[in-house]
Amino acid sequence: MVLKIQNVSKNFGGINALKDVTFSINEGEIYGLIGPNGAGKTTMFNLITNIFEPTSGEIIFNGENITALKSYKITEKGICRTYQNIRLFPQMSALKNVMVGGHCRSNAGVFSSVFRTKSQRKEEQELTKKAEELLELVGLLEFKDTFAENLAYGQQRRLEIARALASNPSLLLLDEPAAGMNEKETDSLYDLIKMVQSMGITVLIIEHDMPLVMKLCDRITVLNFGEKLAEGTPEEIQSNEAVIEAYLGKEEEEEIA
Amino acid sequence: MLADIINPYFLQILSFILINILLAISVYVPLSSGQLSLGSAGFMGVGAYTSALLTIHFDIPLIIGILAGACVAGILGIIVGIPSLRLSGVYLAIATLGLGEVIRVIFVNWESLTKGSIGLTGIPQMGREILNFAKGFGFDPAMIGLKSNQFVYLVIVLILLLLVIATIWFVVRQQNSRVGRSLSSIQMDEKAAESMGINITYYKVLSFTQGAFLAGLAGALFAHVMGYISPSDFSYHRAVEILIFTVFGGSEVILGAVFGATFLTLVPEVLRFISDYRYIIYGIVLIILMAVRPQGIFDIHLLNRLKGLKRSKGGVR
Amino acid sequence: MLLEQLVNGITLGSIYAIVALGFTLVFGVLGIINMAHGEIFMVGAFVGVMTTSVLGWPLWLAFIASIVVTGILGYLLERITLRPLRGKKGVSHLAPLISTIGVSILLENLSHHIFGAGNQPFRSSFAEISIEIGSITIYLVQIVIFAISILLMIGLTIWLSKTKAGKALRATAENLETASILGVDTKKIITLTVIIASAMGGIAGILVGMAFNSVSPQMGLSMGLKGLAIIILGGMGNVKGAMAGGLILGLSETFLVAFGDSGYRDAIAFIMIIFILLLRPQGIFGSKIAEGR
Amino acid sequence: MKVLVRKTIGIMTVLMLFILAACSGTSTETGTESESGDNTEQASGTLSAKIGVVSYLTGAGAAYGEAITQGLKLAQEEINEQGEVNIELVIEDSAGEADQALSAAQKLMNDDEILAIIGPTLSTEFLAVAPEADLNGIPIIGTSTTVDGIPEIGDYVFRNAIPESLAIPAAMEKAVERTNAKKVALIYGNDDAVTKGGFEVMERTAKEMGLEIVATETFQKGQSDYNAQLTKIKNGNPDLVLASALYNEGAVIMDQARKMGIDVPFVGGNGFNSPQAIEIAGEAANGLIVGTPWFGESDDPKVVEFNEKYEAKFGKLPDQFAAQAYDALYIYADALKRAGEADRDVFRDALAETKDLEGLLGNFSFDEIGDVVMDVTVLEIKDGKFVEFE
Repeated sequence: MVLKIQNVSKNFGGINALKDVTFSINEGEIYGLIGPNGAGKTTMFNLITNIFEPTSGEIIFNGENITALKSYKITEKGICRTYQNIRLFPQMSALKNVMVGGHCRSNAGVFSSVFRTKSQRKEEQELTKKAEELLELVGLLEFKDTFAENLAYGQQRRLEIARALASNPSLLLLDEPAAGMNEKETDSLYDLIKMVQSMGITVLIIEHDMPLVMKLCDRITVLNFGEKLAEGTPEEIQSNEAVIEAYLGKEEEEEIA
Repeated sequence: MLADIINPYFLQILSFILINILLAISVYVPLSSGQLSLGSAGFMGVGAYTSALLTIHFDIPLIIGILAGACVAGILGIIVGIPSLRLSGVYLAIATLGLGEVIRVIFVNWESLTKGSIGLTGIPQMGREILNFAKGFGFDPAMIGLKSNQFVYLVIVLILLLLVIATIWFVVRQQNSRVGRSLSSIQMDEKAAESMGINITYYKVLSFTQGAFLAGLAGALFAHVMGYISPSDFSYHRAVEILIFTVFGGSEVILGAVFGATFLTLVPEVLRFISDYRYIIYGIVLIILMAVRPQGIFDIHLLNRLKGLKRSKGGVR
Repeated sequence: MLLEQLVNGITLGSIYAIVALGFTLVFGVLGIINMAHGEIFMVGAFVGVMTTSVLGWPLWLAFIASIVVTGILGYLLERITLRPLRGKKGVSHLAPLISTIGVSILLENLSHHIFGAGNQPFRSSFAEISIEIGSITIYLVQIVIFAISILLMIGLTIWLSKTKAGKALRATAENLETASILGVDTKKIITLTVIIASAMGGIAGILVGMAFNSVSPQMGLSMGLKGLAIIILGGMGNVKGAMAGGLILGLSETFLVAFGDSGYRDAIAFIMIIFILLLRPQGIFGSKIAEGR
Repeated sequence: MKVLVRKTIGIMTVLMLFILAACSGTSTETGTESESGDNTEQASGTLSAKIGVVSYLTGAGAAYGEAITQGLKLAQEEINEQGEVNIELVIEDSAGEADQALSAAQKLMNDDEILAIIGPTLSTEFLAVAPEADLNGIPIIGTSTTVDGIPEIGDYVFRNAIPESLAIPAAMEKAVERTNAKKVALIYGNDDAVTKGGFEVMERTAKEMGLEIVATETFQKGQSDYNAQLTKIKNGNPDLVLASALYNEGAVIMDQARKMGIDVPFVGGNGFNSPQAIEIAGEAANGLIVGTPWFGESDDPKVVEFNEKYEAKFGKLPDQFAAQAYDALYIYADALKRAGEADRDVFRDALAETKDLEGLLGNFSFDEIGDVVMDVTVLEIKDGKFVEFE
């Protein structure tokens, strides 16, 4: 078991964003987190990476309680994420963006950086090489000197994944990676995620694109109004009454609106 | 020939330019991690007073005094930097501005130590100390065809130039490394930087402290170039002046800080005939600059274009 | 002596409060620290001096003149220095700060050229009227200043919560984009805000001139810095906080002089905000979490 | 990276060349600034010399520098007309900043033709410049610098401004004599070198005279509300208020004090002595007592003539800064005549021997360290006018 979410709740000024949610992810899985808008999916990501601390409950990663660890420590432990609204470093080249991702796997300090010690030079070389490999993996090697802000939308999404991969995660959190992508791009995203899985990295993904989720995920948890509605394989979820109702109900609402 | 060119007046202006470059960099460094510090004047004062008092009262060598000044300012930077991390943007700017004012008021009021607003006189002058030291070894400036006061100012400029180059070298190298990438990623997106595993507390305090250290260094040097300091040298106006150096030249690149400090120190000297309207022009320039080119004269794009030009020329060659 | 110092403190605090109201209004709506506010205050004071002492206008007319002039300055400030920066790509939050510093340098030195460096006396018979209450003398001006500051605060609160324009302003303050989608003419609202804030600076200027009989080009700087401290004290963008913060600062400065060391008077504002920022960044009365813009 | 460093160094080099070019540009420009550029063609027998002036000509205190340079220009005109010596003034601005004053002075000192320097205006500027001048062996005289310890800087440093340590005790003695004061209160600007220096003299003198100090209050630049300090002073019931303030703030303090009901006389320092004080405070200025070398209303024919000439030339009445600067140039001219040649060292020695020179401000001599020896006139404001204290 890679990640275990145990009875996690989060309360924002009296409103329960998450209520007593429990699920766990096995090694090597692609695990989906779905649910209507406002169900608390991104909040869950924020709790895992400790942008907020949960009001109650525990988050166990590789057998270690990481609930109260600082955000950057969690990344060091091997969890890295992407954001729903892409958060790249806009005025940095694609290559450098990925190299920043490798921050916690390198350790040059001020002294060795300024005096370019042997180990620092070696480390920089390795970091560059690795970053280029990752850029190649996501198909962006030719854009390595382009500022992130000048990349196309789909490219930015892929760059963000490459940046996250640079931190050598054992668990990758993807927040709506297919949002705004066309069909072709989505297809190549599918291949990319599968590739990531084949590298032995566990993936937790939030996604609205249901065909993609069903095709990609090994198991899925459905959240609704902060509560866990269902858990299971794609087939189980697709036939789950409560899930259908939640989604249909939402659709009805939308129709009325 | 050499002796004719070396005019202490030019050298003096040059030494102020060099000190101002250090000050501009002291704003630039924290800014490169997204922290706007208006406390430079205060840190500068701490460095100046520390070094001046140590060298006056304890007769310690200048170099140790100057280093001590910079270090005390740096330590104050750490002390202030850690709690200030909770603040960002304008809050940090105001808090540091306030800190600078508090430091100045302390200088004014702590009379037993600082002599209040009358200031400290008789601070050992850097060039002259070195001259005396060199004379101890039987050196005479006339041996290299210089008058002693030409020698004094030449030495000052050379030392300052060395320090400025070392500082720029330091900052540029740091920038192009893991540390620099972390700083600029924090500047661009603090949250994303943290989730990439960057300890933002450490890096923010680091850059804030480096800024304070540099300002303290510049202040200590200022004290030993001027030979006299008073609290009014470290007022709100100084803080704003330093900020303008950096912002005018371009706050995204170190060249901007260097250029801003150089240009804006020179302009009043060169254009003495408009000195009556100098501040009015300053004000107007700032307004226009922000409206037309808010990132300052130099920015990354301009630099890239300049580099590109060079490269294409190289290609022809 | 305690009572007298209390009166001194409240007078000073009320003036601080009016200055801070202008600051807080602009910050609340635009998220901008208007560094030129102190200098607009100074111009207001000079308009008062010029109209009463030189032109011999009556006081009420001087007030109107001051409001008009500072209002126009506010309009120009918004039009020339703030609007070009808004919504422009790649403009950091530093730009408006520096741009308004530019305006403050310009205004200070311009008035220095026009009016000279020295203090200008503010002669008005109104400032001479006083009342004896027990052992202490209270000047009518002091009462007026206190009353005006309270009225401005109440007026502003009501205006913000009850009127359509006020509601639009609050909506704009909440979220510029949403407000404009909801049909609020945000451009107009912002301009209006800056004009009102500046006019309040003008009122404060003329009141200071009357109360302390001194107007000089340098007065804007220290008042501007104090105003800045107050809005942090009271919570950025918070009207009641500005009022309370102003009074707190006025009283603490006065009592520091009365019972402590007057040499640290100028530092108290900043010592207070440094502590406030560290202990309670949202200010004494603020509820919003301090967030960098 | 290397490109950047190389580029930076390149730019520095270009800028250095630029400075050299630009600065040599300004040094020719100073020629046009000097008033008697065409008088340099000296008639045989007249001794000519260039005198450098550093003055506060732009910024908040520009009024002081303006008065000083006007006083100098008037004196220069008269001296050159008399024909024995010909003086050329080279004027530089310091903007009231110590570092700019030092740059300006450096520019002058480095010009071998400059015989001696007058200024800078503020004590803080002077303290930065004078040691440098002394080391370079160029005589320098302060015309407006009143703090303690100025001529002590070195052999080449002089002053003709009456130090606070002369002016204030004289005024205090007379004031105490008349009012029979026992208790005094002090108020001073603690962030200004002049007012701080004045305060130290006041405090010392009060203690020497055995006066009880009931309150010591400070204020800072840019303050406009002095009520808190004054309330405290009023509570101490002093017989006399000693106010070390420049006239700008001082006048406002008096105005607020009178409103509050503090009716006792005020004793001020040099910086308080200005007709502007009356202008600002009006009736409230009555009862101000100051010690000064300069009494503008005096019927001394020299003063009357100076007033007339000054007003004709500059359209306003002179103040003490103009008068002291005027005298300073006469002191220089006198020393130059006695020196007989425009050599800095010879000139210094002649200057140091100045004795009983009859100037605008009275009978003038230097003591052995180069400080002023002079009688102080005590003035008071009565019915809106400065009159001699009786």
